[in-house]
Amino acid sequence: MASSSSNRPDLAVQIGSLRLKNPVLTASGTFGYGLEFAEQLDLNRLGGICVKGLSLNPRPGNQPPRIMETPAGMLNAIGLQNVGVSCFVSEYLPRLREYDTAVIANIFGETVEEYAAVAAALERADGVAAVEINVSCPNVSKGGIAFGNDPVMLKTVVQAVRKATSLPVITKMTPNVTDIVPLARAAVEGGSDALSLINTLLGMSVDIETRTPHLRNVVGGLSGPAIRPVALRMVHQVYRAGLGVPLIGIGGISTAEDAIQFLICGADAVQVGTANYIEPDAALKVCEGISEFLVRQGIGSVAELTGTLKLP
Amino acid sequence: MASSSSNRPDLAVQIGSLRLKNPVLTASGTFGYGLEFAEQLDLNRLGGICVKGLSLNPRPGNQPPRIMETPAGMLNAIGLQNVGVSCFVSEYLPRLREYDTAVIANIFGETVEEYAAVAAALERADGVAAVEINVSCPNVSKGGIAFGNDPVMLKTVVQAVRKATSLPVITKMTPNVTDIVPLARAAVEGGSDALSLINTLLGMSVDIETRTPHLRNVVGGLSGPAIRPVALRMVHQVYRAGLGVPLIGIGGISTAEDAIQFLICGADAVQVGTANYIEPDAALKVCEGISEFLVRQGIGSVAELTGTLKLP
Amino acid sequence: MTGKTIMTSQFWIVRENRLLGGDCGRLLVETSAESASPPRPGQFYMVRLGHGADPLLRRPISVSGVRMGINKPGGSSMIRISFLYKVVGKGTAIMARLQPGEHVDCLGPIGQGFTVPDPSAPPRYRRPKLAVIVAGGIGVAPFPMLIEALKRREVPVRLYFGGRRSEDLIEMGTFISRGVETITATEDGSHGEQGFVTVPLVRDIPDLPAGKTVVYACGPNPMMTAVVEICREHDLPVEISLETRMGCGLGVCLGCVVPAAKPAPDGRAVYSRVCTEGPVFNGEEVDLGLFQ
Amino acid sequence: MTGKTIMTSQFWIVRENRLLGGDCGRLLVETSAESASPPRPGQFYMVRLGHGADPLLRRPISVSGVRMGINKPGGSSMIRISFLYKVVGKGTAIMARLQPGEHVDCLGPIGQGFTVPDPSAPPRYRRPKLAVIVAGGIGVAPFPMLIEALKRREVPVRLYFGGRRSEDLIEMGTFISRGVETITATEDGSHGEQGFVTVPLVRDIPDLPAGKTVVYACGPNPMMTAVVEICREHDLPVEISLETRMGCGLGVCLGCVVPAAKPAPDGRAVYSRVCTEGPVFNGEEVDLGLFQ
Ligand SMILES: Cc1cc2nc3c(=O)[nH]c(=O)nc-3n(C[C@H](O)[C@H](O)[C@H](O)COP(=O)(O)OP(=O)(O)OC[C@H]3O[C@@H](n4cnc5c(N)ncnc54)[C@H](O)[C@@H]3O)c2cc1C
Ligand SMILES: Cc1cc2nc3c(=O)[nH]c(=O)nc-3n(C[C@H](O)[C@H](O)[C@H](O)COP(=O)(O)OP(=O)(O)OC[C@H]3O[C@@H](n4cnc5c(N)ncnc54)[C@H](O)[C@@H]3O)c2cc1C
Ligand SMILES: Cc1cc2nc3c(=O)[nH]c(=O)nc-3n(C[C@H](O)[C@H](O)[C@H](O)COP(=O)(O)O)c2cc1C
Ligand SMILES: Cc1cc2nc3c(=O)[nH]c(=O)nc-3n(C[C@H](O)[C@H](O)[C@H](O)COP(=O)(O)O)c2cc1C
Ligand code: FES
Ligand code: FES
Repeated sequence: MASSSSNRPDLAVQIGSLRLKNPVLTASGTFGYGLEFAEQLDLNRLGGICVKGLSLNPRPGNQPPRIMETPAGMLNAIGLQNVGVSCFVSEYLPRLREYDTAVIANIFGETVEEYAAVAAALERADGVAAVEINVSCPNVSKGGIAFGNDPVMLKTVVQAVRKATSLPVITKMTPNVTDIVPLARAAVEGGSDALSLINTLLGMSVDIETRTPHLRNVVGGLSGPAIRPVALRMVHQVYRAGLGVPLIGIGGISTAEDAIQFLICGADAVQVGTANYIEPDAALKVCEGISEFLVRQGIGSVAELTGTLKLP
Repeated sequence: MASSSSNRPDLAVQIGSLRLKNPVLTASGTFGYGLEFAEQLDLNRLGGICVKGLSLNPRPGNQPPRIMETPAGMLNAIGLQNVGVSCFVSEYLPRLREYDTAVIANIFGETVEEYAAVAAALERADGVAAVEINVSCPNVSKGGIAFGNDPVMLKTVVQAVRKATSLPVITKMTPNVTDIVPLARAAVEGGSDALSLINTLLGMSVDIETRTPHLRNVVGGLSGPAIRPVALRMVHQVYRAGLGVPLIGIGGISTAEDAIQFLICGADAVQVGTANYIEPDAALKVCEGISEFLVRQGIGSVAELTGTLKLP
Repeated sequence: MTGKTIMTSQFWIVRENRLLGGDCGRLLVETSAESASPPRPGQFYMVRLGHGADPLLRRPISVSGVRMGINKPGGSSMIRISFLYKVVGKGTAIMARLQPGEHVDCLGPIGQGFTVPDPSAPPRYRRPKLAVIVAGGIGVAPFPMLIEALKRREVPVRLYFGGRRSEDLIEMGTFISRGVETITATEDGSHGEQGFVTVPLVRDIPDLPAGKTVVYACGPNPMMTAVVEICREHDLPVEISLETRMGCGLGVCLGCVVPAAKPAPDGRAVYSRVCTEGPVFNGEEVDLGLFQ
Repeated sequence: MTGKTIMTSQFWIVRENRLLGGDCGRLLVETSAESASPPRPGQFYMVRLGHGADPLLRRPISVSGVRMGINKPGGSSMIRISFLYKVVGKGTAIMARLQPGEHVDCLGPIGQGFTVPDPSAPPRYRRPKLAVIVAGGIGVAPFPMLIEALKRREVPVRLYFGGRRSEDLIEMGTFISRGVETITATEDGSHGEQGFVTVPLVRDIPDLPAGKTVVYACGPNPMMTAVVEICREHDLPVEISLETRMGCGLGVCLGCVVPAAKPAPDGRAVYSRVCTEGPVFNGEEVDLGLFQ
């Protein structure tokens, strides 16, 4: 099990049929389409890139203001602005293909059909390693309840995407739920190959001078270090439920120590989100830190860390 | 409406039949039984004190470690250590009665009957202004689901307390739910005179060197500034649901600005929790800051702020 | 806008941090010229303040000045930039406490700066007879550097500088010593005319060299809206530097947007990122009405 | 433990902050003697570090020394306390960056200190012939002040001081100049005996004045467990100063508890708050086994 500490540890991990060169991805919406960071860091050294959420047609996004800082966190209500899946495939994907890293297409829709259509459009494209389904969006035909809040709706949307693509499917769980385990189970039953968690917590902030919300959308998604304890707890819960699929931990990860906490609780890989804004090479630093930790502890492969939490 | 800015603004608020001299209370579990702070600040200047949660019998609490700091927050799993309701009534209440502030007894139980029994024990005591029901506890006879997570259980426990006491009843909502509105409604239907929200978010943290949870209890409650955006969003949601009961905002309030955000979103009063640990007189500073804000804005009474959020 | 600028995130060493009054200060930071590209007027840096997760995000701060030089002992070349700042919240309060010798992490230079008159610039910026600068309060921050560039190109500069009170009119000494004609206005009348600085601007504008005047503005939004309106009426080209909350400064969070003046063909809004397409925009490009 | 101590939260001004090596430092802070009660040996302060919400909680730091004095110009009396600290995380890293002239918010003095020999003290502490102090690494922090108190009462002191490596043995110069007999041990053998400091302690203990020796210990938990065990065997009274994570330092969060050695009559655990009932406990009072 333990290898000589002078060896470079094995960082590769397996997410279903998808092999990642290392367990550190960048989270959707925090890394653009990847190319924006090409000058800031060597994209080839990333485990993967989850691109900004893609819909069938381009979306302009919400009116500003769209973000606000909060203690150790930030709120956003971007409104899922994106170039649309066709533009992504024709304009961005060819340039992304030049890099040796897994490109994961984060997708969303307002209806089950839209999810399936986006997945189908990606199926035909070259250079997408997996599809990540953002289920934190309101289902417009069901009164605006988020797909991810209801096990039946969630299973339906996952099934639809599953049918539309042969790519590995990752379902990205929303944390705004009473019990994440039945929802995680629904996603797995729907055919999800892996789960990523968590998306943002719903939050709000108000300007007391004008008595208006800091976000034009009133509420927004809370991300950053503030949410890390909640994210870690949910990864722990889902891992303990033993659903038999790989987990990708997300939420407030800024350092290798943060990432390792998720791995120990059962994640096979992690995504770095808001931290990219503060240090453009945060994901690389996290990855290097994990490697150093493994060397220091004499662990040969990062996969050996997953789920090794010692419960009292 | 506006009063001359040289007048002292009216800080009194009405929570059902309970009149508070000002809208700033200290939150349960963060201010002991109040007396511990008597040297640090003038308790008479507080709107009220929510004492540490009381059960029928004394409880030793959880094994340590019980707390851990997180970014802009802290996790706790104290395990509801307390002296028990009889000891509180005989040992602490007489001394608390010497202060001119509202003493609110925070209560909990493992069964509906225990909740009712604690409420009944307080009913006979002198010097308790209201009962606040902590419903974030597992119902031992229902497989350990928290009372506050299920509308039926929640209504039942509120009804039982309501029947056991003639004191104003405040239900303290848990935030670990998909939709807080139906639960708030259940509490009101059960006879709650007011709602306080939020209790802590469930979270977790891990020591990567030992691979053990930082808390012996594995998971714990996240409090502090980190959770403020989530708390504010929930107060906003419940206020907009128009349930017709006063709301008390809790969660990450450290400054007057924080408190005013909650008032604007619909809270009639607020509780200061974790901030008491950092500044023992935090609640008084919040209260003074609210007063200064009212003067600066020419508002005669704090009650005029409640629910004045301007939606775009 | 020539030459490729490389944006870097690195530690700069604080050389001086001087309080200027009116809650404002001037910060000088320095680093090796090999590691950092020189900024252009109107560009900014995302500055990391504090050491923990609160404040979390970097703060956008314009460059006020730049100087290249040689460090005596080693003979290595260095770059020194200055920031003008106003304390308005926790980030800028930390900035005011920085001590010489401390290190501060600045990411930049970022964004599209002002169009500096140049033979290769767009027609109206080729050979202006006068550059009018309109600054409101700390909005003056990018202008010392722009003024340097204008002076170097021998473009006469006139500064309209407004504030709430006289203390808001920082760096007046520098402007005067640089020979910048300066017209001031304060809301409380403690310096210059009483009222908004747009009042003397409107009065003077008919007398400015027609077709040969360019306008640059930075300040609070109502002022910017007024300036753009005035320039439109008098057919003057105006560039405005905008401030919005920024998540990343890298063009990826999409948090900093302003609505473009022209919606998409389908009538839906189009948003421009202030960090990437801005912070300097042509006054006609953006919809300031929608933008709070 | 005589006289009423008032706990206050106030700003102290940093007078000196010196790095000592081994990631340790000594911080001197000062305030007016009117506003602050003097601490007793073994007490601590909850120190606020940073300006935002991260780090959020105050950090418990023992007083290492105290001096009362008169400020020259005004003639006002002042109190100066010193802290010894080791950088282990973000709070202590901020502490290491404090500059003279800065203000630091300290809440205290807090807790039950060491029992200092005194005619009114419990029997075994009335007239000891020797005080043995066992310190592990930064656990030495409260002892300079205890040693002062012991010296004032003419109790001879012997210090057993262990660390991982020689740099961990801070303030050795002070102890030696104070005439404290000091026995050292380091795990890497770079200073004194190689191994744990409990080894020389065990060897020496039979020769100590029986019934007339008192022991004080502060250091990592395994060391404390060993020291309590050793003292139990030799029937020596021992006081230990414990470290647990603290939420408040005010006795209200119940976050800092250790299990008492004796459970309740019904067999359930009883917990003591380290901030209020401690941090100094009689070695027999607490259950160190359960306590990680
Ligand atoms: C391109 C650009 C250039 C700027 N140049 C300067 C400059 O040279 N000097 C200067 O003093 N200020 C400048 N500002 C404004 C400066 O960024 C804010 O004053 C600063 O971010 C406030 O941070 P704070 O923590 O002190 O305030 P807080 O109110 O605590 O900040 C809370 C959040 O709101 C954001 N925020 C608050 N006010 C503003 C604002 N006016 N603009 C953008 N974001 C804001 C903060 O960045 C932070 O994310 C510039 C802004 C932009 C966008
Ligand atoms: C009564 C008492 C007296 C102390 N006296 C001293 C002293 O004089 N000098 C000194 O250097 N240290 C002392 N410590 C330990 C000191 O409090 C911790 O090293 C410090 O809190 C670590 O904070 P950090 O932010 O650097 O580390 P982090 O690891 O980032 O802290 C994270 C959290 O854990 C807590 N924590 C981490 N380590 C400890 C610890 N060993 N004990 C208690 N809480 C901890 C922190 O307070 C914080 O809440 C004392 C502890 C106690 C309880
Ligand atoms: C500005 C912003 C935009 C985001 N956009 C998306 C998105 O398009 N799709 C998605 O699934 N998640 C999106 N997220 C959520 C992140 O991918 C991530 O789940 C979340 O921010 C928590 O991780 P963090 O705390 O590391 O940022 C966005 C987050 C932010 C801050
Ligand atoms: C250490 C600790 C103990 C607490 N104990 C109780 C309790 O006994 N009963 C209760 O209803 N809430 C309890 N709470 C929750 C607080 O009252 C409050 O709802 C929560 O901390 C959020 O507010 P804050 O962010 O201001 O701390 C406790 C919180 C903390 C930090
Ligand atoms: S600040 Fe993130 S896109 Fe402009
Ligand atoms: S630290 Fe809060 S009770 Fe001891």
